[in-house]
Amino acid sequence: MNTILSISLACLLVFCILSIMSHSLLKSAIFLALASAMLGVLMYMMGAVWAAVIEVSACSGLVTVIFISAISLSNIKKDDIHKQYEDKKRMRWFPITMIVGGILLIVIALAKDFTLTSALQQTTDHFKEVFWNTRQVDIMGQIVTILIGGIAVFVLFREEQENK
Amino acid sequence: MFHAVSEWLSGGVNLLLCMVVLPALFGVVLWMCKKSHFLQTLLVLLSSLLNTLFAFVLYGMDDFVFNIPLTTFGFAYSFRIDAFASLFLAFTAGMFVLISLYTVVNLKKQSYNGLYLLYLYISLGMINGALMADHLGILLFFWEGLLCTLFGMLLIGNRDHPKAAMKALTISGLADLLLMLGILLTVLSAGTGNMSEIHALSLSGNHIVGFVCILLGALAKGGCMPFHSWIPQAAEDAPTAFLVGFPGAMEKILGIYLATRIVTELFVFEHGTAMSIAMMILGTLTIVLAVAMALIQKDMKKLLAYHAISQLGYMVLGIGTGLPVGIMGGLFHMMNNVIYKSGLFMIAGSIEKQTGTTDLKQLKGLGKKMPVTAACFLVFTFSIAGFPGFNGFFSKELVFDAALESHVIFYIGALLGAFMTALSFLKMGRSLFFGAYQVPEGTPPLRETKAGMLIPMSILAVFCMIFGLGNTLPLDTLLAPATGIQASFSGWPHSVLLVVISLFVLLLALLDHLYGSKKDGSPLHAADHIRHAPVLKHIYDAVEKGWLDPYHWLMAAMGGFSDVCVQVEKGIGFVYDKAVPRTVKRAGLALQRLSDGRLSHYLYLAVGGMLCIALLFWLL
Amino acid sequence: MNVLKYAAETFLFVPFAAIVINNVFSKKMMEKCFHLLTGAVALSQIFATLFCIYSMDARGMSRFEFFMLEELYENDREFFCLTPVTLIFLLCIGIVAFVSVMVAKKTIDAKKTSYVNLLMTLIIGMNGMVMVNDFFSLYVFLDVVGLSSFVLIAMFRSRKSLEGSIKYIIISELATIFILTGLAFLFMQTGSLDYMDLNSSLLQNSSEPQTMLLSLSLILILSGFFVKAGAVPFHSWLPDAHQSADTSISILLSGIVIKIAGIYGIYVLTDLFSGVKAIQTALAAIGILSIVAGALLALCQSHFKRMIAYSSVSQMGYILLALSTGTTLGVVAAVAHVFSHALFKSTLFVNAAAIHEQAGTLEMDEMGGLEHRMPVTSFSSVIAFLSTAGIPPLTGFWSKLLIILALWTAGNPVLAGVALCASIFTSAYFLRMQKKVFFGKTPEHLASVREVSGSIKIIEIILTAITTLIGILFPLVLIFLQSRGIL
Amino acid sequence: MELFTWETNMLIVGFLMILAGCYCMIRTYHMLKIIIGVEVAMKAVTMFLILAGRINGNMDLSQAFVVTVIVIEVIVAVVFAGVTIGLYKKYGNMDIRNLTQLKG
Repeated sequence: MNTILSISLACLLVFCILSIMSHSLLKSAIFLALASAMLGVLMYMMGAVWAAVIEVSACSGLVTVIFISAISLSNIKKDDIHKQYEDKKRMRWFPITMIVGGILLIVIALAKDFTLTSALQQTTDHFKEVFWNTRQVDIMGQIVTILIGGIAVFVLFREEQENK
Repeated sequence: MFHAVSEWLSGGVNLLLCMVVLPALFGVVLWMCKKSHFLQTLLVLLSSLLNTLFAFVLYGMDDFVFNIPLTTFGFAYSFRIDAFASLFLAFTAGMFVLISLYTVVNLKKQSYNGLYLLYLYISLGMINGALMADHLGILLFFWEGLLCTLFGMLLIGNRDHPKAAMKALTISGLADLLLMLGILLTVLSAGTGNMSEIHALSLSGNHIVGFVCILLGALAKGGCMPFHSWIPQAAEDAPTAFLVGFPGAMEKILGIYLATRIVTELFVFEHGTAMSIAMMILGTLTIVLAVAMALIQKDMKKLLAYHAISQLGYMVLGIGTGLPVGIMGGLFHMMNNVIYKSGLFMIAGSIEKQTGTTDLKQLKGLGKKMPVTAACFLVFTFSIAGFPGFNGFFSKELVFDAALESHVIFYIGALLGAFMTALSFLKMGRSLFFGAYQVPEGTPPLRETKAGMLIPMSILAVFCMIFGLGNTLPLDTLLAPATGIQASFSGWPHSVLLVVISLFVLLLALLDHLYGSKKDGSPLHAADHIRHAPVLKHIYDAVEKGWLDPYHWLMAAMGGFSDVCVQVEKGIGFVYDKAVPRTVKRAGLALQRLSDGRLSHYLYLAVGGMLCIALLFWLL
Repeated sequence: MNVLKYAAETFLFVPFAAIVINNVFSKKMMEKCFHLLTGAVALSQIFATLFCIYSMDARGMSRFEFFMLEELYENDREFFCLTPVTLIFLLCIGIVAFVSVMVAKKTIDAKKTSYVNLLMTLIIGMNGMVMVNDFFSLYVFLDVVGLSSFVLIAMFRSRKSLEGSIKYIIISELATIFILTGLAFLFMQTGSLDYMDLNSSLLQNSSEPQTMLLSLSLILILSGFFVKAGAVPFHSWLPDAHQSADTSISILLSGIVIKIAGIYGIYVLTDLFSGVKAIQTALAAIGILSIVAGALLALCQSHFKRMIAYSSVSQMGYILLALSTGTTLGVVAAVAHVFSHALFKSTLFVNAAAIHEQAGTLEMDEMGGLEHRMPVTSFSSVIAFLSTAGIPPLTGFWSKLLIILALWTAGNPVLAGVALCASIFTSAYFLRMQKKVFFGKTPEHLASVREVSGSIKIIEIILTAITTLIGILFPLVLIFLQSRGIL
Repeated sequence: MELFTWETNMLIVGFLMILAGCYCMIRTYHMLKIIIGVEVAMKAVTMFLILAGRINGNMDLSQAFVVTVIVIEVIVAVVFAGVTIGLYKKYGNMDIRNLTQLKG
């Protein structure tokens, strides 16, 4: 189990970094979706089945669709994007930052003798009761959030009457 | 009916509340009937006399303390009447009758007279409240309230360029902040805010800061030196009626009241301590610097405004000695100054009313057309210059006495002030009322001041003389029981030498003035024949070149001195007008550069802030 | 108990019902009477709050826990809780929402139904945020508030409003990341995010890695809420967003949203971790920084609304300073200042709306001499300014006094002094505003300006009256506080 | 190797992802790229929540949290895309450097 976990963790990190480093927005979005899928695998391995399903379907699916539709709305040539946004120049220090940050974190973990371990007993089979009984407030918040999403689509995406 | 009224009057508490609330109510009524001048005058007389009646009834009562049963966190709504406060109340009420009468007549036909009277009456309520307050917090409340009305009155005449109002608000606001701080410190260290329960705190440690802060706040209200610069500005901008009422009278009363209270009652303030010397230095500086500024003014109102500051110096000097004679002299000088200074401002106001200007260069020889005004002016001038027999003389002698007892340098400073006061008033009086008649072109034929304004002036002039020759009345009958000082200071000064020196100074001033006016070619040519005498002619020629001219020397020295004073004044003005705002502006612009609309900078700021908090957590 | 429960439930159900009504009936009809619907919701909130205050006081309860939909599920946990602090926040929400509606009647011409929907979701979010009993639910409602605000700002799709909105979204997302990471670490150590569990379990676990993660989570949560509250140096989004939105929305944002989203979260945090010294120090430092920097920045602005927005930053500093004491008096002072700030800040924004309606501009350099042309606006702005600067007897004076007292009694006289001195800056920027807008000469293009009429004028008068009246009656509140032993 | 359990590794990777996301938010100019940075950081946050549930043994609750967080994330993406497209219509591109009208 540890092997699969470690591999998918590494994949997650790599996909995230790739999605930030890649100069094409489309590639970025796809790498993000892949990272999301990796996170789903990770969650599944850790026993969070429901969360994994939602993660894969909502984040990996829905968000990617939103991104791609937004990207396709702004169809500018690839070269122009490179010139205009100076991505290469701006991201020059990114790998170094990541490496330095990683080393720093490992050093801190070593210096502080920091270690985390999972609890021995895991309760993973009452998700429905927990979600529907004790998190009702969150569900109410979700409903309102989705409502706002609907209103936002209505307000922000609709063409204005005057323009026609 | 009569019984019921007297019964009601004898309950001091009712009176107390009336004196705070009624003026405000009357003010509103006056504001309402701003259309009818007659009604207004009648109401003003009625209300101010009623106020005086209340004040006098309170003056006749014994001491008492009264708490409104609304107490929160050691903050009692408590008032008290004792001999000292009730004397000040009665004096304020008496002065207010004259001032309000003068104001209502002077402001006739002005568009803002209703609003001005409203402010004036609310101020009266505030002043009464401040004088009656026992808890220092209550005092502060009324004190701040007065600042608000002051701001309103300054704003009223000149809304488009409210420079004086802004200046007054900044400076007085600063001073009131000091006062607030001082009161907080005092209340905390004394454990109570009631003045009747604070007795003679020793001047050490925490107390010193509290004392200095309260003292500065109190003196700033009177217009003491570092906090004075709004008064001359107000002389340019504000209605003259405001000058009569506030820099002339009410603020002096209030400032000196609080200063005396803390010096004599709340703290142990002894002669010869560092605090006393500091206060005396402050007083002397105020005297000399302000009067030197006054000497070079060419506008009557501005000149008087500087004198109003300078005269406060005498009171501060007198009270600062910490000696009975000094305190008595300071208080007596306050009363006298209020009388003659508001009188002088009244004269300035009526001249402005008649001729439309107070510029001394444009006004000459008004004496024949306005004889009564001129006579009043003469009396006030003699008083302020300290001519023997008038009230200013006696109070100044007391202050001189006290100053000399402390150190000769203060005495010399005070004498210098007296000299320059006499000089400037000789200059103003002679050019204003004597000589050839001259007014600005287009002025209607000059008439005597209106009766409504003349009456208050004349009454004040009469009081100048009564308080002068009959000085047993103010000193022994009024002030001695109020302050509890046993020794009698009435009658002629006991030290003949001091009187002679004072007279000598006056004489010197007169001579200097005569000499100067002749030199500048003013109307008097009495000494011309000496100028052309056969032998003296050559000497005079030499002198006229300035070789042996003490006047030249003096004037050059004076000029240099005045220049220094101007520089000091400019420096103070610079700090208030330029330095502070510029620093603030620069800091603001620097911060503005940080939020330049770039999102990445916003994010940098936020992440940086998070790291700073992390650092803070790590450090603790 | 039942009546109280129903009253408490209206806080969430009434806005829901309003959304349903708004979308069920025909759009034309709703556009005509949108202000009636929203005004009714706001008023019902105000009255329900007053009723809850009254009945809780009559029964001597200091907290009332309730649980919606209890018929559906069996549960031993109460999800919502009303306390005096909560109720004051709810009252502020009601008042500010009412003001916003009155202004919106004049200023909003299009998209009225969307405005109503979003306002209702915003109210649900804020009400939920102050009532919930669980840190994660607080985060959920925080995001409801945030999302409603984003859409409200961007609603009219002008360049400026979209710009303000996108800046707000991105910085808010940063805050969300901070807060959620912090919550995850908190959850890692406690196994629950319920306030009660947090309170009881955190004091026991104190081994080395746990405390490191704990302080990390505190830093992150605190920073996140600082962003939401717009404290310096996290403030940069605030003036942009508040300036660019429609004035009726700026009233909501500046009057209440930053307080609910930021200050209330910080209040919960300080309440749960009252023993942590570092939080208090951080609050005091950020508070002083906000007061001074906000005032300095306000002094340099030329746009009326932007200046008021920076003034909000400065006033948030005062509230943070009050919370930094960690005493009951400090909390009372903070809540009092929240209330008075809601009053005077809405007054100032209403003035902005009036000026924008009548003069057509909000650039202060183009204005002048409006005092005679708009007397009511001028007068109410003077009252609001005096209240902000802390002049007695207005509301602002008392709340500032309480803050200074709280600082003093908590042993921080230096901070009290600084807070006092910073009032000078407050006066300075408001005097500058008064001088530029209301005094001086009237430029020619403003010669025909008249006083605003209708709802804006009415609400100006009402707000001014409330500010004065509560200021005069405030000693009663002090007496009440003393009788409870707080003072 | 006892020190670096997979939980610790996950924590480190999560921090690195947040670092990468913040870097992307700050250093890129394209608005969609910025929201990709946000999403990356949010991935790390969801991972942290699950990890927290794993560590304290209360996986049900953490799953419930994660589901809510994901829903909110989606809605944020929708609103962001709406605003971005609005800006694209006004300016013709998605450059964040255009947005300096509000400043000072």
